[in-house]
Amino acid sequence: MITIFYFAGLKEAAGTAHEQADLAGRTVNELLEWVGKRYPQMPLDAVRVAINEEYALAEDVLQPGDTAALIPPVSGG
Amino acid sequence: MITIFYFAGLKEAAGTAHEQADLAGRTVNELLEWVGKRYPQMPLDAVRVAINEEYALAEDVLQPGDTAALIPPVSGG
Amino acid sequence: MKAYEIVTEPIDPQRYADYVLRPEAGAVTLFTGHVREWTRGIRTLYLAYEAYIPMAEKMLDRIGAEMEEKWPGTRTAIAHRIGELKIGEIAVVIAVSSPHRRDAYEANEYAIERIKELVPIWKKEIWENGTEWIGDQRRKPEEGENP
Amino acid sequence: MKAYEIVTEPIDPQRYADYVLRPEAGAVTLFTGHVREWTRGIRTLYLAYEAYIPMAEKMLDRIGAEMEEKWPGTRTAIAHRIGELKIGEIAVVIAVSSPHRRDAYEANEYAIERIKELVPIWKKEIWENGTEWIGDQRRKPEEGENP
Repeated sequence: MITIFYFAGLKEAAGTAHEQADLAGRTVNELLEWVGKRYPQMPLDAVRVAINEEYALAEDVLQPGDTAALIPPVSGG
Repeated sequence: MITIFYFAGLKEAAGTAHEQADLAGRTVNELLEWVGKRYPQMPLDAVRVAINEEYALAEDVLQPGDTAALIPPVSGG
Repeated sequence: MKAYEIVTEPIDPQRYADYVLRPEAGAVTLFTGHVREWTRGIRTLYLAYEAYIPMAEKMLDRIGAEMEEKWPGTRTAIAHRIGELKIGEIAVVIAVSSPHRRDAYEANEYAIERIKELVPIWKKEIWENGTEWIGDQRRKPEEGENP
Repeated sequence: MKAYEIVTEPIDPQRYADYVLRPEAGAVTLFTGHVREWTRGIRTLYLAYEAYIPMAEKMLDRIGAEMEEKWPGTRTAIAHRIGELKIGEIAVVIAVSSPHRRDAYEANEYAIERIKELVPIWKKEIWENGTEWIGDQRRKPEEGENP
């Protein structure tokens, strides 16, 4: 299992801040496809993914126990 | 008469912060020549002159009652 | 305080300036980002910031490490506040000290640019007639233009 | 306080930051110049600043006017302290607020550059083995190099 975090508008679209899913062994790209099917209204165009608090590449593979955070465009400052 | 102000190292070289001199009608350049003769040790190379608190040009003419300040290279900040 | 932190209480910028000052520092630059009342003609009532806190602090720490590499001899502290902020309140503070002023300006500006690229923090603007997560793809009421 | 002033007492930088903040300002940059202990290997004990006060305040005011023309919408306050200053103490503070951060950085750095060109203030460094009016043509002990 991996844990998925949603923030800002994505959290509102998902209706939850985090959930668990059986996506170990899948890539970051496959994770985004899974999320897009689950929440068709969720705006994923400019979303980056962080695995265990580090920005990840599209081909990076999720390991069991990983935390994957969906990072919409940031607007701090 | 005009009043001449000396600052920083110039004040130490002159031994005074200000003095009066009969230089009305003279130019800024002539003022500097007068000062250079009066205080041969005074370093005047990079000195600017302000008349009545505004930087003046070499050809500007001193008027009676003017205040002329000798401004050595500044080092604020 | 930590040199790189996400906080929930009002920010006292002077604490961060004091933190970076050392006897060899001739210059300190302190940047504060404040909640603006008016942005492109729309009146903001207040802002709400959210962060992915552990990653945000890790990224602030990384920005600080980048700065020390690019401008050796600088020392940096950064804090970003989250939660609800009123008009005029400080959202972010960046303090940089350096022996010479040029580095203190450059490094400070680098920090805010990197924060806006890298750090997982999101701003929601609350107006009289609606709200928006800034940075997302939705449009603002009455304007039809992305920020 | 005045927006452009020469002072003799310790500077509280936050007063100048507060002075320039307005509801439309999203960014405030605060620069403080401090007395450094070490400059090019020479240990400073303390500094003494002298100013041609009325002209210095007039020139600070002029720099502020130049900034408002170059960066419309910015608001500025500047103070320079004179007299004897200890290591770490603040000699100069420049506060600039602006709707957007870029202007606040640029205008602030412009101010310190112009101060160093234009404003009749002089710094005397006091070391263990001598003194020097900085900016003049004399040499430092043990170094033979102009600053």
